[in-house]
Amino acid sequence: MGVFFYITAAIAVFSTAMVVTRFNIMHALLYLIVSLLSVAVIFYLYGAPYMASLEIIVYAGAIMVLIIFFVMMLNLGPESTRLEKQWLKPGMWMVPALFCVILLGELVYLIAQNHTPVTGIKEVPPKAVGRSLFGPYILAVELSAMLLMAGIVGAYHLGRQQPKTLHRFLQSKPS
Amino acid sequence: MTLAGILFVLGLISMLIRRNMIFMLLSVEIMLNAAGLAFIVASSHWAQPDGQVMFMFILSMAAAEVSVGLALILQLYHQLKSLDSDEASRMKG
Amino acid sequence: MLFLIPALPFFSALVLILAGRSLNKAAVSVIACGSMGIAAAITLVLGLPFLQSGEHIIVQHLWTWMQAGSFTAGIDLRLDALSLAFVFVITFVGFLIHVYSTGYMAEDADYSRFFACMNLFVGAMLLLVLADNLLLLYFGWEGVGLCSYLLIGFWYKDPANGYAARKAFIVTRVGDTAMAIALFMLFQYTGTLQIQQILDQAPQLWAAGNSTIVLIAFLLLGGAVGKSAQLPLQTWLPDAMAGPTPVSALIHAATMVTAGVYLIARTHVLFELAPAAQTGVAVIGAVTLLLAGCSALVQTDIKRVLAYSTISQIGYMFLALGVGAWSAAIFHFVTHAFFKALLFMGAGAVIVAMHHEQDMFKMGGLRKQLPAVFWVFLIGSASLSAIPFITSGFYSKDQIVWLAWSSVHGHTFYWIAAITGAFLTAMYTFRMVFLTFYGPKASHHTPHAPGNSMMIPLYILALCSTLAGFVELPHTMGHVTLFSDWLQHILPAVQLQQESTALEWTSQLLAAGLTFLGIYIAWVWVIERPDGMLRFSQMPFMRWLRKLWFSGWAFDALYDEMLVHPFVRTARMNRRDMIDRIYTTLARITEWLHNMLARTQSGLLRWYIMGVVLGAVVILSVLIWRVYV
Amino acid sequence: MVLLYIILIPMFGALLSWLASARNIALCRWIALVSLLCGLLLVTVLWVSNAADPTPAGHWMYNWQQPWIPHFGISLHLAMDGLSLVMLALTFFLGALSVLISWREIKFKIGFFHFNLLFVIAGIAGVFLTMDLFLFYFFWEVMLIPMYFLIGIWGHERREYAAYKFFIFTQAGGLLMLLAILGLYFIHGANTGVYTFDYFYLLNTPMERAVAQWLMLGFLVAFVVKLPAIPFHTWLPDAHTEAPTAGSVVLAGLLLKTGAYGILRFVLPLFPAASHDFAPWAMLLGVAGILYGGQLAYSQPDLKRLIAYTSVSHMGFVLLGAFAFNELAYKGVVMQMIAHGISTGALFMIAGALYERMHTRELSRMGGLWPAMPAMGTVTMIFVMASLGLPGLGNFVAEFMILLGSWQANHIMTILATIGLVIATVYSLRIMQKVFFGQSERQYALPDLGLREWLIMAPLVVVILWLGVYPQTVLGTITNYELRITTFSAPHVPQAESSGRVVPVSDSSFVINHAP
Repeated sequence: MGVFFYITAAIAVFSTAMVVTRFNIMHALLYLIVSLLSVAVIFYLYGAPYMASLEIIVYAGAIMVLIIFFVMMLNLGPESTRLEKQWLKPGMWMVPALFCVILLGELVYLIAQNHTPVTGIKEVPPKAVGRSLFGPYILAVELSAMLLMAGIVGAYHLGRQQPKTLHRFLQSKPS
Repeated sequence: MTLAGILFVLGLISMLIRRNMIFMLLSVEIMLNAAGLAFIVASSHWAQPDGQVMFMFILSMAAAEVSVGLALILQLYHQLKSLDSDEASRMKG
Repeated sequence: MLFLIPALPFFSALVLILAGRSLNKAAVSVIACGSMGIAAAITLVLGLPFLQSGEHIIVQHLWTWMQAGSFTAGIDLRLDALSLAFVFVITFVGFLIHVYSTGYMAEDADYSRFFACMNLFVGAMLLLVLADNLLLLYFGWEGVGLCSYLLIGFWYKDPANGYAARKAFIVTRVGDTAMAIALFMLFQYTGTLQIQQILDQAPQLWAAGNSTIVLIAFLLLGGAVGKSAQLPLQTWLPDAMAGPTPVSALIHAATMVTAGVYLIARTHVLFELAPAAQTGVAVIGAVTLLLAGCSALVQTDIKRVLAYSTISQIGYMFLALGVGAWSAAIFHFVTHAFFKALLFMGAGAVIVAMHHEQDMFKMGGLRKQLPAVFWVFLIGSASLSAIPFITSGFYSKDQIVWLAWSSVHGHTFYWIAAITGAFLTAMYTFRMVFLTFYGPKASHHTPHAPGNSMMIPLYILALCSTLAGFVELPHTMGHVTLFSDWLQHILPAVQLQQESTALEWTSQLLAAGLTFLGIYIAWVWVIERPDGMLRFSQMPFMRWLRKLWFSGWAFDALYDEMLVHPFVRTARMNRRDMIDRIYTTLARITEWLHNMLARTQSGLLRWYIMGVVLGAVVILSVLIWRVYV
Repeated sequence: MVLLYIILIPMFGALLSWLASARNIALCRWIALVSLLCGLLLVTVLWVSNAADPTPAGHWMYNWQQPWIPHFGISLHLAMDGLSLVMLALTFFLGALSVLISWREIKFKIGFFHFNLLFVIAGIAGVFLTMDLFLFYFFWEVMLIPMYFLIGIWGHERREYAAYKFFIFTQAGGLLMLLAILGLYFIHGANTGVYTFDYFYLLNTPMERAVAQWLMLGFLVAFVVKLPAIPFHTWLPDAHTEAPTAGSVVLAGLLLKTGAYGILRFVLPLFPAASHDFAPWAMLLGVAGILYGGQLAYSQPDLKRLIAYTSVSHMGFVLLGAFAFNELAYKGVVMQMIAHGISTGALFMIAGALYERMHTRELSRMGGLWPAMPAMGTVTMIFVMASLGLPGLGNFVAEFMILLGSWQANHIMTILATIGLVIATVYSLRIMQKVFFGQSERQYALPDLGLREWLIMAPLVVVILWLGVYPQTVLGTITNYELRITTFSAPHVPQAESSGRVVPVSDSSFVINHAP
């Protein structure tokens, strides 16, 4: 079981790294999908099959596709990659990378502190998830529904091409 | 768990480096995903469904967030004709 | 009745100030001279009972001026023999000077303002002399200082006069502060400022030579020195000649400068208790005597010569006070008032005649043009240089010279100083006379003789300066001591070391000889061989000496350098008020902080995320450090 | 009740004159003038009636008590004794004159100007009367704000800067004082269980030395800022140069006195022991003020700034005298407050008149004005001589008594202060020399003192001479206060007086720990 885990973990890390370094947006998106899938597999390994499926359906499927469509809509073309190259000077990397590594070091240090044996993976059937979802968390579910509804309305409203100006100071008309 | 940490940090790095807003959005996605992973590992560890319930919420939140984020980026793109986050610095102190 | 004496001049001054400009010249002079004349008349009337017995005293309390807890100071006047002498001189000479100045200031525009200030001055001086408590004396003291400021700076158009007036006021004010501190100490110990009570309590409170009484006496001496232009504070008198001549005659010859002498004479008990202070007075007197004498030798301006001679004559008075010859000092004051006022007014007549020309070298040969002025001037200078037997100056100065040596506190050094002083006085007086009246006629325009309103006072004063001498004859000549036993009850008689008349004869002869020698040298210097003297004075050492003496022994430069310049420089440097800068810098710091903060909001998204990350890192590291280490 | 009228008259006058200004300007000015004059009349009536049968030492002439917020023990407690009576007379006198002086000078928003002016005077009258610390702070603020407007709106070039500076300085001081008041309030409450702001109760609050030290410092800072002592004086020159003539007369004449009054009324009696320890420092501060203020006055190119620094120097004497703790210096301090108020007020009026004529305050551009304006010259001469302490004028009597009193307390300080007198001569004569004597390079036909100006100057000259020659009237009225300082004995709470003039103090205090 450990072997699978390490393989998928390696894939996930590699694909996220690729996402971070790619210049072209589409490549990065695709790598991201790969990384999501590998995470889904890990979910499954950790005894959360329901979550794995959800991850694939919602996350990889819906959100990623949405972003891809969005990018295609903007049809940035090659010049965006050139722009990207121009922005990603190696010099830029140093400072943030340094801090993130420190952060990582601390996280790892914390996790390693109370390290318990990894073997205790217990299966959590979707039925248990469902029961608790509508048990104590009923209110949270309603809230997330509200959140989604807000998201939709917001997306719709912002996305519309209003002819008139949005704000006093945003004079220029949207194309 | 360490994997979640690594993923999260990678997302963070990309967030810091990238000037393109879409990439920032992507890195937010990565970070969310890493957080979700951490939750799932924890729930599996204590055999409690809560972790997974939490992941459910993260998913829903991520979805809503992406939709609104993209709409905003669309608007900004129309205003500034570019996706560079430095352009949008009119809120200077 | 007594309060009328000071009240009259004050009242007329008030009238002149208020209605001054509307009255014409004649009315103004009538008011001014009238008030002085009546005051003189009242003094004579009040003075009569004093003639038989010296100890007659008139005291008058007007109203309580200040009353706070234990301290009470009333406006109360006291006339006794000593103050009568002063009041008589002030009113009599003052009246003559007023009459003289009606002529002298005839064509001046601010006629009424001049007389207002003159009357104010005489009023303040009378108050000073008649005051029974030290606070009222201080009132007169400062009032006199004010009027001298007003009168010296009378011709205010020329800023130099303004500067001289300010200098006079400030230097005398320094003396006044010393006196004020003496007043505080006296009040602290005796609980009152009434002069009589202080003089009674003083012997019990302090034994002779006790440190506090010596300090008090020295502080009083400081006040007297300031006002009478003695050694440390004498720089203002020569510059005070910037005022009109009647002012110099009244203030700088007859009355104000002798206020110091009056103060010391009035508080003689304190000085007797503090022998150190008394010797201090004598030393100051002797040294000033010599300094002023030398400086007078080289002056070119006729009034400055007289100014320095005044300083040296007051030096004589201080010397007399120092050696305990109280009545001699007062006698010298009386005679000096007469002939010095005469000399100043004579000089004024000459200046008016020469159309305001004050430089002696530009005058000459006035003997023939102004015979009357010449004769009067001659009498004055004769009594100044103490020509024996005929002039009053001889009797008063000779008495001081003799007592300087023979009195208990006397000392040969004082005698030598007095003798050389007499010699110097004779020399510079007759140098002045010869320069102005003898020699070739230097000035081109014809001098017009002064009107009789100026001449009459001159004649009267000439008469007085000759007759006044016979009131007090020395032992060798009939030993008439009318004046001193008149002052007997107020001022103790001088104790002599030994009574030998032979010694007295020798000192008198020596003094007379030196005076004639001085006159002869002056004759040679000016008339006989002026070119010889010129060569003599060109020698390098002589030129340096001449320059030193001319500037009044460089005291002016000394004080400027020591006191005036640092004060002015620091003041100018500090114009913008350093402490203000503290607050403005405070304001600037807050502004700078504000800018720093503003810069952090750069609007760049990535900087904000960086901030978040940094925060996270810091918190985590703290957590780890706290929990696990 | 008569005390309440004294405060209310200027307030109503203020409102009335503001309303009247809508109709016509002259009416508004006359109302302001009349209200102040009848205030002055009231105070003189009180003075004369008191002079007739002087109250025994240690008692208060009038006392009026009205519970305001009983819950906290705050009461409208107004009382008047010799000190406050004299100060009120000065307030109304200078107030009336300042209205007169601004007859032609203020051109715009005249109603509001008079409103502010009268409110300041009401505030000052309140400050001099209150016996309740809370009310004292209230009037302290009431006095401050209109003054800020006076400087800020009708001032000269840099008025905003000066107004801000003035406000911040005094406000900071005031806040410290508020802390001290509250501290005192709670300590008193804690020790004696009686929570009250009343002055008489707070007088003998037992507290240990360190606490007393701090509370005293809190009070002292507020008054030292107001009475410009050295480290906190920099607001004064700016405020004076920028304020309109009436403003700077009220500022110099009255506001500085509230500082000195505060010290005499609150700092010394409330914290006798602490102020005794602090005395040498305070005297040092005073003497430093005299010398430093004097030197700065000498170097100022601007006439009003010069006069401002002279008042810093004069107020140094007040500080010196206040902390000399003897009855002589105390009376000298009160005299100094009055004489300085009049002489500096007059000097400011003259400076204002000069500014009106020549539109400049630069000394270098003035000179040789005597031929053009002999009358103003003589009046300035009188007040310049007063400011340098010439005997026969008010200031000398005050300064002499202060120095005489402080000699008992501390020799060195007094010697330094007397040296200050010489510096006073230097800068005062500089005014005369620079403005009136000397050469005048420009020939300008300047009108001499007009009738209105004579109407202002004549009473001032008369009062300064009267103070100089016969100060006994003033010295007489302030007898009944000194008993407290020298003997540190707390004033016995005024019992019921026969003639009903002094109302018995009702026990308005309220004990918090148990509800009534």
